[in-house]
Amino acid sequence: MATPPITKPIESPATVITDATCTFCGCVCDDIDITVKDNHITDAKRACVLGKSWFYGHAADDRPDCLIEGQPASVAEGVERAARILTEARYPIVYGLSDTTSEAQRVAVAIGDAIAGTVDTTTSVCHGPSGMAFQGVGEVTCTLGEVANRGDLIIFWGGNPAESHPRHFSKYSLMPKGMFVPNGRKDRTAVGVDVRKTKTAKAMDLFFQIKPRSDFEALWTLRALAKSVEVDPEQVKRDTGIELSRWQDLMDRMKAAKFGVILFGMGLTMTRGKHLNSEALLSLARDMNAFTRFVVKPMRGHGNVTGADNVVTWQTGYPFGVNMSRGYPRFNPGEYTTSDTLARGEADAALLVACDPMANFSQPARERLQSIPYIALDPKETPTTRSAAVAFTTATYGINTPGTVYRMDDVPIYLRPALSSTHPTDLEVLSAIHRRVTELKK
Amino acid sequence: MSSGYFKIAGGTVYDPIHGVDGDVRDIWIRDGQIVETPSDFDIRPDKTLDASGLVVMPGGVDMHCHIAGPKVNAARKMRPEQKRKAEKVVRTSNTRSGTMGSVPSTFATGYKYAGLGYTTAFDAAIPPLAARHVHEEFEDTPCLDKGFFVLMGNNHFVMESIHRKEPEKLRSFIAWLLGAAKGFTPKVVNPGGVEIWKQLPSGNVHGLDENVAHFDVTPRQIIEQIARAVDALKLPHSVHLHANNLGMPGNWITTLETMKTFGDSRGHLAHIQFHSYGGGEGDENTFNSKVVELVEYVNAHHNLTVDVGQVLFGETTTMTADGPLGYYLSNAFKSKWFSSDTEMESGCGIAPIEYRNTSLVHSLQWAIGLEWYLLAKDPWRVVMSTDHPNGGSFLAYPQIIQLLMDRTYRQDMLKQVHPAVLERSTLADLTREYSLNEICIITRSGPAKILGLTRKGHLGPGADADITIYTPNDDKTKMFELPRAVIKSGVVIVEHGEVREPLTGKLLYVAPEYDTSIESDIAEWFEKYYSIRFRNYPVPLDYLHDREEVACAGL
Amino acid sequence: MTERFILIPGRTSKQGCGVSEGKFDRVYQQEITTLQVAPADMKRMGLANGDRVRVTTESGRQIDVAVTAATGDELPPGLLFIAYGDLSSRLMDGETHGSGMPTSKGLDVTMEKLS
Amino acid sequence: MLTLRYKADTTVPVEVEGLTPSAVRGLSIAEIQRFDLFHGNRKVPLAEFFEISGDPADARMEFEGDLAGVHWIGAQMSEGEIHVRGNAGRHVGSEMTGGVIHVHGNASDWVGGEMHGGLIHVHGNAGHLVGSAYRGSAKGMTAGVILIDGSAGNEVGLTMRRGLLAVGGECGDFVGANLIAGTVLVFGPCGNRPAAAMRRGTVGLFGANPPSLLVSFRKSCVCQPTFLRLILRHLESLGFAVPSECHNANYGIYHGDHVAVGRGEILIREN
Repeated sequence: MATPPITKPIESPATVITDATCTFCGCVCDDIDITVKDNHITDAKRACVLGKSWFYGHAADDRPDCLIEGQPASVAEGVERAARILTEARYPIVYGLSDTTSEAQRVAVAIGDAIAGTVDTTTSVCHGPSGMAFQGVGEVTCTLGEVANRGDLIIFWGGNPAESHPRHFSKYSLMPKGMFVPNGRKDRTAVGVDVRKTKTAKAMDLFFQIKPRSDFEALWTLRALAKSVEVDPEQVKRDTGIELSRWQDLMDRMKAAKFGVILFGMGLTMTRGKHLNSEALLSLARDMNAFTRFVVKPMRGHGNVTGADNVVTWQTGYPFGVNMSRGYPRFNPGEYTTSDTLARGEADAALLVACDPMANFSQPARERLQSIPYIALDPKETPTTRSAAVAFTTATYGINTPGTVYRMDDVPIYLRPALSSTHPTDLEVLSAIHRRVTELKK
Repeated sequence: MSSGYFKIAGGTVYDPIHGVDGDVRDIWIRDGQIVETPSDFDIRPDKTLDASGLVVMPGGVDMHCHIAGPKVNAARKMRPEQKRKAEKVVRTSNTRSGTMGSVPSTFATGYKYAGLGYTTAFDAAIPPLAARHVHEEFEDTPCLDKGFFVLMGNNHFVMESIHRKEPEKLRSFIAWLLGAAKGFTPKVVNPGGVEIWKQLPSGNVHGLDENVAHFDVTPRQIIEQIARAVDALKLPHSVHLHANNLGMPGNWITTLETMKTFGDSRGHLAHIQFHSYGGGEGDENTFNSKVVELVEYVNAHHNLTVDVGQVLFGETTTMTADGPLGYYLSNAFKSKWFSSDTEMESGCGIAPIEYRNTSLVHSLQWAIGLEWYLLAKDPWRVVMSTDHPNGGSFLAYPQIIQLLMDRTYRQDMLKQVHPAVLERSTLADLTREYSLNEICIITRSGPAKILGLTRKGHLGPGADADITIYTPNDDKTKMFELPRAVIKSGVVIVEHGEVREPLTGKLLYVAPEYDTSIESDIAEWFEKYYSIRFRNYPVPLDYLHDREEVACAGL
Repeated sequence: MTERFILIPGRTSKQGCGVSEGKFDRVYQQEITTLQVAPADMKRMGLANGDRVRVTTESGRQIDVAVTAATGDELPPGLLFIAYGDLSSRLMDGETHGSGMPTSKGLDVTMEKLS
Repeated sequence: MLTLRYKADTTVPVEVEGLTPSAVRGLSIAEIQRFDLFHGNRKVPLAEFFEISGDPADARMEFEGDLAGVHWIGAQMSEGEIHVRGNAGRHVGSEMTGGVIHVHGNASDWVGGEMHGGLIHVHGNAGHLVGSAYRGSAKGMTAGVILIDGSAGNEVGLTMRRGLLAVGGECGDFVGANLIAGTVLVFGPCGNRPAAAMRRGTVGLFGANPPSLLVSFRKSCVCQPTFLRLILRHLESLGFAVPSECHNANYGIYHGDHVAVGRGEILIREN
């Protein structure tokens, strides 16, 4: 359990912000009561372990607002340097965006347009492949309140919400007493499909511990059973590590459910098969609608990655990996996505907002990023901010700044900040860069 | 010293609300509004636009389109293959880049509507839970004043208060919900049917008097009670209805019954073309037009208005809050399918489709739409729309205008469609040709009046200075495709198709009074079933930028 | 001795908390520099908590990392797990197979005990 | 014949969309030198990146040098012939409707993306998504022939509607996935999940040890299909090296994918 920071001895008045929103993960819980004492968050009622660290970890700090080549500088100097880097580049990228407000995201895409660059978000290394699967076969889904009110068979596939979305069970998928599931957990069957017996798996009624990298074969077995296609039991056991009889039992339960739900994670998108793993799962959910109502939902990771999808889509027409070198948007995952433009050595400058590619990207991509000038906006010091040409320390969205975020089910939620911050907001820094870029490009 | 005046001189003006049918006159503008001609003769306008020989009309008003919000954005995301091949919207010094296809990106939507001379548009179907999403998209949709209709026909609180026969509570809830979302009027889509879809596979209602399980109400009651509540609240625009059984052969019976359900309450029936079909259950070769029977009822009942929802041949993307319809269409066209149910409020379905002039059904849908325009007696109560993009894109309005104004063009097109159209609809015998005055009514003055917007759709003093100037041309498609100039709030925003000034435009919303004691009731229900907190649901005024509250004086 | 395994990087709640507390602080650094190994595999390879091993991918990318036994039966034999961060990223190739997503889970690796 | 020797040294993408035999055929050398290519987000005259010589009238173009970073070579071409004496970048011959392209080195991803006619012959290796549909498309390649002498990556012939595609070496995962119809033949080993969700058409896996097929495919018979003999001879006539043992081998015919329409067939060489 993360421990709250020690409060000052003299009792100064504490203020409480009710129904504040935590933006650490895609649950975007908006029922957090925050206690603030002399500009410190001292309590975050109902926040999970990740939420508490999020609120306590973003206390005020005295780091400089802006560093150029690691040396303190004014924000104005930083903006000037950033604008020059971006306007001189021939293949600049704007990347990240999943942990800032939609208002700031809209300016970041405007910058990408003005510098004829490529705009991409952390979606491309998260549920981007599920977005590509959606573009192939479509998707049957719903908002989380529908799951809470109707879901009676809940399947968690290739994900570990107990550790990545700790309140998902209690707030949305397993525990809530709903209109058509009045007894809550007792009215539901919980099923886990994963390669590890995680904390999530232990909370399930049924657990399918499949062979590593066999998600596609498991989904294909279920798709075959849904269409009553005869399959060879030995091959099913060989391919998935699970007997055909158990898959048949699961399919019978799926057909008998009133409202089936599949919530799936990185196990599908980051493993061999990637977008075609997701496509198999989306197709299964669609097929099931011939028998009963069935929905599916990718468990989005960051607080506003869904907002990034929405903003980039309504402004350019495409969800991520959007190249604007030609003066109009072009889309092609695997070509304009950041893992590729960096690993292939194509990008020659970058604007990185609220993300940490120097920690999470492939080795060739990190080596390229290290070798090109880039600007980083982040409330915290990270490996990315450390080797940035220009690093801005910005206020934290949801803790210091208001704005709009989109939960994993596209529901927009407004942020009510708890603390002021000495640092500029992402929106302010990006707007200044955008103004200067537009002038330089005239 | 600038006089602040802007004069449009010597244009051939059409202003049907003031009975001006092609008179040559000047129009004076100041501070974004149309003003009386100044009595002091030596006042010089700062700027004059010579409109001699040109047609001058109010800015276009699209009262039913799908241009913003969760399902529109999902449809954008879902069609990269169409956007890759469609026209490119290239960035300029003062405009943003964008993409087209059946669902353009937001900036492109604003520029293209303005390029046709449209200055006001209403999105037809928004779940209130997603209102903020629409407000954010509207801010990135330039050149248009905008608003949206709030989905209520399958709202649980609405259905429960109708079941418990509490019309006052229903009225207060509707007023509260419109204020919370900053919307314009209630939108009822396949009432009851979407809720059954949420409960059962391929679930739907098939008639007005079918019971909606768990809520024990009927579609007829939902329509009747909401229509009455809207009239009692004196909202500027009536309830906006997408009737049950859209697209089903033989659905004209439901449509006629639905019209009667309104009694003498005001009612607007959206994309009426999709609801005017004769024929047996799913039996294609009996599919035929029932416009003659339905238009007779509408001609005789002045409380009812319709927009047509014209079908154009070619590829498009259907998107509807009618969840079960989306599933039906995607299976019929074997296409990819998106469906998303919003808790307590509505559903939605998206499916790419193609209308082909070789198909009997599609050709009849096309003909049925034109029949509605040509058989409706009162142009003030039949409105131009393609239910963009369900029947086709708003970019097709100029082509529809030519079909209505030019009989020979219409006859030529008739030769290219499925021959069954000749005996199964009356289109071949209709010789009516619309006048410019009537076109002005169905594309701006009529919808502005139906929406209750007193400062739109006309050129009298006090009107917003939204004006479009066309170069006369026998080829009506060309004439209406490329206006000479488009003026929004007194500023020339488009000339010869080039966007000069991409203004943002303002949000039009209503804030009807209501008995605030209902809020504790709503909060209790809300906290029990919704997945967000009640406090975080309403959109406060300061969330909006440019906005204008449209008063609820009603009629 | 060197044996073949399948490595799965992933999230953990400690790693999530560490992100908020600071990526150069102890909690995060400790979590992303510890490889979880199934108890049976630890025993067979004579590994104890804290011992160091060398993990190498098919394309020759390599990390040296401390090991710890996975709790109970959470991790099946033959599988390795690590909280994703700098070390797991060093093992990722740039190839995304035309999808934009590098293969970061289910990597074929060899593991050998470092003396 | 028009010769274009690539002389630039950049890692920023160079895009030569529109530089096709029919586009240059009627132009003078000076006009060709002014043809706009894109270097990242900058328009650059062709002459800055290529030494241009020869005569374009016969619609034959020769690219020399390492053009691995030059993309859209021959995209949407309808006639004429292009030879790349070296490596080529992405989208070689994308959406072409006619004409011939030879890449004598390796090509990158999307070779012949959504191709509608003509012939592409890569004498080295190709990347992923050879002859594939672009993301979201309901139809991929609709006609034409693609020959890859070396290896190819994943999703070869994805969502192909019609056409002929042959890979001499190995290919990656999901060869012929979502195949609507058409023929994809792989003469080396192939990755997993071949022909997933195939509806009709033919996928030939002639490598030494074929992968196990998805559970929704069923073996029907073993035979020597005559149509295959015709296709193999046709491939040889196009200059594609067909291993001799393939001509009269026995082939296991597997029908599927029964999760989709199930009227497709996978041919696996048995001896």
